[in-house]
Amino acid sequence: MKTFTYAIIGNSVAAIGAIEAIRSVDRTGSIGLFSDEPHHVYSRPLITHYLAGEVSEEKMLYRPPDFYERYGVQAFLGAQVESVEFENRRLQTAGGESAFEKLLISVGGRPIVPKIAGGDLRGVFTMNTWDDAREMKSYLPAVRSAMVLGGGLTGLKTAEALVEAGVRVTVVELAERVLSMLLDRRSAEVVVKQFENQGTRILTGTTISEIRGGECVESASLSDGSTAECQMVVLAIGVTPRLDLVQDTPVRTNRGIFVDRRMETSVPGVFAAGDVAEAYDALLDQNRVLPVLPNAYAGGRVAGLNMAGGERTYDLGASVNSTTFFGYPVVSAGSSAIEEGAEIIEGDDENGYRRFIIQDDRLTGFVMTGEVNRAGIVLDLVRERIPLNGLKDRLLDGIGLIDLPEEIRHKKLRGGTCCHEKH
Amino acid sequence: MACRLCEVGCKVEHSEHKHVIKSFKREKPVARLLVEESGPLSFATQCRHCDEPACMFGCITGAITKDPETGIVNLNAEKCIGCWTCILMCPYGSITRTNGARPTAAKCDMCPGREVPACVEACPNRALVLMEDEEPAVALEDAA
Amino acid sequence: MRNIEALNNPFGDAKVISNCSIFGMMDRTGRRFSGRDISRAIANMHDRGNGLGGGLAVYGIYPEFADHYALHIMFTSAQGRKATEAILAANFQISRDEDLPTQPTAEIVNPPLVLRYFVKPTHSRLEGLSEDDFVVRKVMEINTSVEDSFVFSSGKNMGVFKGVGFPEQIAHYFCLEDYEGYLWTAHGRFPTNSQAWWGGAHPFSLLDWTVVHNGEISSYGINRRYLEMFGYHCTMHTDTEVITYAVDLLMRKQGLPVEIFADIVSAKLWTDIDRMDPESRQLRSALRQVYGSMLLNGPFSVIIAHEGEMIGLTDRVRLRPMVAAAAGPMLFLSSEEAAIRLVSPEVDRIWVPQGGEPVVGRLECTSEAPKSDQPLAA
Amino acid sequence: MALACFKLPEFLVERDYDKCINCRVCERQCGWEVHSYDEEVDKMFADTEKCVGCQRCAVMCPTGALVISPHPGRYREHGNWTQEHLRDAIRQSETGGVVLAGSGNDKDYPVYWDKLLLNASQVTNPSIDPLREPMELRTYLGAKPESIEVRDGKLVSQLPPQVQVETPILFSALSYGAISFQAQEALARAAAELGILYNTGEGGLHHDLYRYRGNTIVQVASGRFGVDPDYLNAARIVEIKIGQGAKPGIGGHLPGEKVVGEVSVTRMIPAGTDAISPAPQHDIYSIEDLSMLIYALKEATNYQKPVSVKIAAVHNVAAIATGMVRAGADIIALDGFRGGTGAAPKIIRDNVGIPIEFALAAVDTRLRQEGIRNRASIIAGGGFRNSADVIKAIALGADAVYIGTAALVAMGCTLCQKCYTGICNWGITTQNPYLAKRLNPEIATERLVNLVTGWSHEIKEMLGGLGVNSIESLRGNRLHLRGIGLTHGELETLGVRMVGQ
Repeated sequence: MKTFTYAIIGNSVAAIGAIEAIRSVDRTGSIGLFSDEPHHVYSRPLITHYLAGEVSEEKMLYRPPDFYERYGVQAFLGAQVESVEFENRRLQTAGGESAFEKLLISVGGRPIVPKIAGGDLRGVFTMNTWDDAREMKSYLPAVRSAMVLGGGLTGLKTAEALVEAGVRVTVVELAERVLSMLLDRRSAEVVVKQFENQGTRILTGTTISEIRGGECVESASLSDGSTAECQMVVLAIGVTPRLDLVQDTPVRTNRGIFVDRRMETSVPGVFAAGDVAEAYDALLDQNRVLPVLPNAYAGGRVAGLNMAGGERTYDLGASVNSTTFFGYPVVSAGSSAIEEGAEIIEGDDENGYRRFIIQDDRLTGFVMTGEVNRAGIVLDLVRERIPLNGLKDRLLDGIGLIDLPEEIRHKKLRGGTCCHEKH
Repeated sequence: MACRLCEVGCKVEHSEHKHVIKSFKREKPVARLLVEESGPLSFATQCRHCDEPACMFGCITGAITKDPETGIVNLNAEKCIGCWTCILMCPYGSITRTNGARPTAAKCDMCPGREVPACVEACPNRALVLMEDEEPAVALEDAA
Repeated sequence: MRNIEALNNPFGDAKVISNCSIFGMMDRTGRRFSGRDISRAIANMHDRGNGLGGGLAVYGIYPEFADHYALHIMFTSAQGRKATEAILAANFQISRDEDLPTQPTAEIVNPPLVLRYFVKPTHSRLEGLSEDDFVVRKVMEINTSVEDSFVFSSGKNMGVFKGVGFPEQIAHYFCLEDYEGYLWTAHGRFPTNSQAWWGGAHPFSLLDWTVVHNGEISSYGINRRYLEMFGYHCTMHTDTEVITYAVDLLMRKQGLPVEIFADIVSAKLWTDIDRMDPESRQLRSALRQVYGSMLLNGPFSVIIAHEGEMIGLTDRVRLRPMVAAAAGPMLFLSSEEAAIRLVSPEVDRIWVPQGGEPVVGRLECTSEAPKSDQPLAA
Repeated sequence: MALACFKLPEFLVERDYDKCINCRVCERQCGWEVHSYDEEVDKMFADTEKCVGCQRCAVMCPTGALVISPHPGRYREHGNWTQEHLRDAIRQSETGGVVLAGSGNDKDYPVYWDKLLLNASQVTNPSIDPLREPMELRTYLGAKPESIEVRDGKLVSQLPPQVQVETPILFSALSYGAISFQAQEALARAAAELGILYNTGEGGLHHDLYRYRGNTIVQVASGRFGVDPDYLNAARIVEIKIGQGAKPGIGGHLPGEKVVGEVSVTRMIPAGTDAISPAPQHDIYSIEDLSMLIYALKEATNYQKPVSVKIAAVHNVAAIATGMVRAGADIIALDGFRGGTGAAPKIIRDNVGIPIEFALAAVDTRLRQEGIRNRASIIAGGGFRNSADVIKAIALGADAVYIGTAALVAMGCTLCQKCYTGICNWGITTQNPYLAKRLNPEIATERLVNLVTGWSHEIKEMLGGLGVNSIESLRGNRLHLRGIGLTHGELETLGVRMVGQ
């Protein structure tokens, strides 16, 4: 039986962050990587771009084909871990048993599939894996119009991909606006406008009540009683952490696997990162599940460094999102949706819409659309909790390093490390 | 001193023609560094080639990598799909977008093949200095 | 010689350039010897001169008149002699006057009349001057204001013999084999711009100080302007004249010892001074600061002599030759080693002095004898 | 543009639009706002009338698209009324004021340096190769005694204070206020690196420059700006400024707009007030007053520092100089009529004073005639353009020279002569922080060091050719000079012979 110094379950961005971190300090310790998916590590956010035909097979890869070899990783792809014995430091796959000294769980989340009549018809998809996208892509020739359930990021990016693939799309969102976790009402309208420009309908405050068809999807009925013809329904109402492996084990869970600031679970030597983890959000000062890619990498990296004997804490937390819809940039960060007792600064001009949320003279969140250059400087104000002082008036014009207080500016101009992990 | 010749140098270096007049007149290239000005204060900012590059952490495609040998943070424009997460992640505001049909992120690449980056060479006041090792790869002074 | 400038510098050059052979020999016990050897030695360096000037200085030749100034004066006309003798009579007690003995020599043509006068200043005429300064003044007066007369030797118990010709011819002409002295210097000249005249030959002298010199001082202009500030009139336009006045100002008037003199005219390099101990550094720095204008810059080697002392010195970077040798009590200084070997095949020591390092020979009876040996032992 | 203006533009700005890439560097670099960008037509334009011909834009233009040349438009040619006379008269009839000018006298007076030729060794003595042989330029400034006493090989005499410089080239007075802090810092740093001295001018000494005290000459001028005991004692040499070659008999006036922030602190006067230097020092109305000030300064510095007295070269300079030496000056600084200035009435600049060549020769000769040349060093200033000028001055009798304009040129100055406006596109004669920071002291220091090092190398080469290996053997050694194209009177005053003699 092989014993790995480091075992990693899940072939995700968090896993790569951990591997690259481990190898930056430990060149010899053995690493075993177990993934139920058969693919070389790929970029999950690219699956919609793949669907749209924008990204080729080889460009799906998140790291080069020789990555595992170069990083000394023994990768077990398509090998689902069936169980883990946390006390004995063992894990079982169909192929056998392996032992480990340190373990990282980064299995991500799985789509929430609502119970809808007709949900088992051909043409009903979820959008979470490369295989999902492949299946969808091969089904496209039969599709003229599609209905996407869920106006979140996955739903909208899928809708965009389908539009670009030539499909007529209707998006159905139960909430009163799309991207309600990320955007306020007005910025959501900006996004909706982008879709409407493409002839895409976005219906809010409603949901799919029934999917109809013989073998395949032929139409869908909405809760408002209307029915529309479609050949495809995509269910994208969210993901939930994959907790199967830790169910009924000493590993503490809440909504996700609960980790401390070192990304370590309640079981010493066992770490978790990525969409499966419930990690610390410095901005809210509490743990939460926050499925965004930069945080997954950073969390994996902190976990990896700590697995390799380092002492790092994870302080990133805050929600960050940047994307485009039909080429139109939309970024948001921090508590953009939380508006209680906050001061709001808004602007809307030819450069786009922007909204800044200020509490106690500190920026707690913002949304920018259109012109997003140098948004990172603004995000840093949020993350570093820099007092705004006179800076408020400059926010709408676009903040430069030159606008920052002298001390911070000097530190930035001379400094060289931008990661917010504490050393 | 806010002449912005560093930007001119950078644009030319990262243009197709690499000829100052032709590049400007034909291409409208984008500079990978930016001179910030406020009254008499001015300086150039560009990628610090961070030890722990947030842009790379955030890059959804794997287009941004850090060369373990040189420490240079590279951006593979071929892989970039233009999601601008790196722009949101960079606390220095040092990543920009190219013009053209398929805009991609663009950043300082330390001018591969050159002994001294074009911006440093173009600076008439030695406000831009190439520095090695522990220090940030390109350090900037308020004198810029 | 009222027209001394014109005589010595007929074309009005900024300065008179000449290069030469020099030789000096001294018996440090004070034993006197004839001029035969130095005549042979300087003749051995015949080709370093061009026959336009030669001369010798000898010390200890007039013991019977040791307390008299021995004036060697050349005349080219009877009127000149008359005028000069009137000045002498008015200012000096003349104990003896006579023609310098000469013997006809084929190569010596058109010689002036040369006489010697053994004199003492008339005290009532001194007007507060020392006897030395009085003699200097009168010599200058004759040399610059009287027609056809030139005083070319004015020290006590010594004499300068010089003229137009090669030095060995001059020695023969003045019968120097018949004289005996304890210190001899000789000079063969190669002027580039001088019409030959007898007064222009070396040694150059003032009182009992004589200078024979080989080289060209590129600092001449400032050396001269500096000396002029102290009342010297440089009528001859020669480096030798400047060196002689430098000797007079620094050693005779300001009483600086020869080593200090050497450190002024052949100053140490700053790079060397900077490495010295603080006391030496302070001294050398002060010398250069105060006497920078007296630095003799350019190639030279020189033999300076006065009563009881012979000093050989080269420029600071030794661009002109000088060889020194010791053989028993004898000290030799020469432009070329061969000349020394000719008269003293066996030597105890022979060496090339460092640039700017003086070689000093002193009579052993003087109180400073141990110091004088220092450079020799070096 | 005011139509009532009768002036023709002085310079022509020509832009090659095929080369112009609208990068706007010229616009940003011109403090005179000559260039502007028009978004509507996407084109750069130039307002020729504002151009002073400093060439900053032309040298900064990355495509070489700009040519700045004298404007070809001329008033009708007139042998007596030159373009300049016309222009000045027109300007004055508009303003009723005094025409000001910066930099030195730019009139076509004879430059005697160009009429003096140096010697070189041939045959009778060897020239010296400074690359192989020692070659000494070290110079000591200060009064020297006539003789010294040595006992038992030890120095007995105590010398007056001597200040060592490694090459006889010093930076002349350029005051903080007239020039930017960056410029003065560069001068100080370069002086330190070169082992020479810079001169604070009369604007006081900024506290950050006290660290260069070993290389500082401080000035005490009629305005007494920034003078206190700390200031005096922060220097190697204290210089009393009586006059300045560019404007003999005229005081100074730094407008209140330039007396800002640190300038006011350093000058010890309220910010925003005009800094007026009266024409005379009001405690010096004659030579005995000068003596009292000299000894007051010596007392204040415990006789540790030579006191220099700087005067403009004027007609009876020789007699004045002997008086100054006898009044106790350790150094005589002579400033010829071609010396630079930040601001002077043009009529004074161009018509008052005499060439440094004659002043220097006359003073050196006179001090020697009086037998007191040892008692003071002579520093000559006013229009030194290259190392040949310097070495000729040394041969005429200077111990060292002051260079001002040459130092400014090293830092970037192109002699546009607009120093008095406070706008300097090269960051030198300005207090505008936006302009001043164009002068990177590090670069300026290097350039100054290069210039003086280059000149020093050349001086060594020329000394070697003369057959001397130490500068003091040339100092006052006029035999190494010959005059060409000079009258007998000029030759006599200069104390040099004619070529061929």
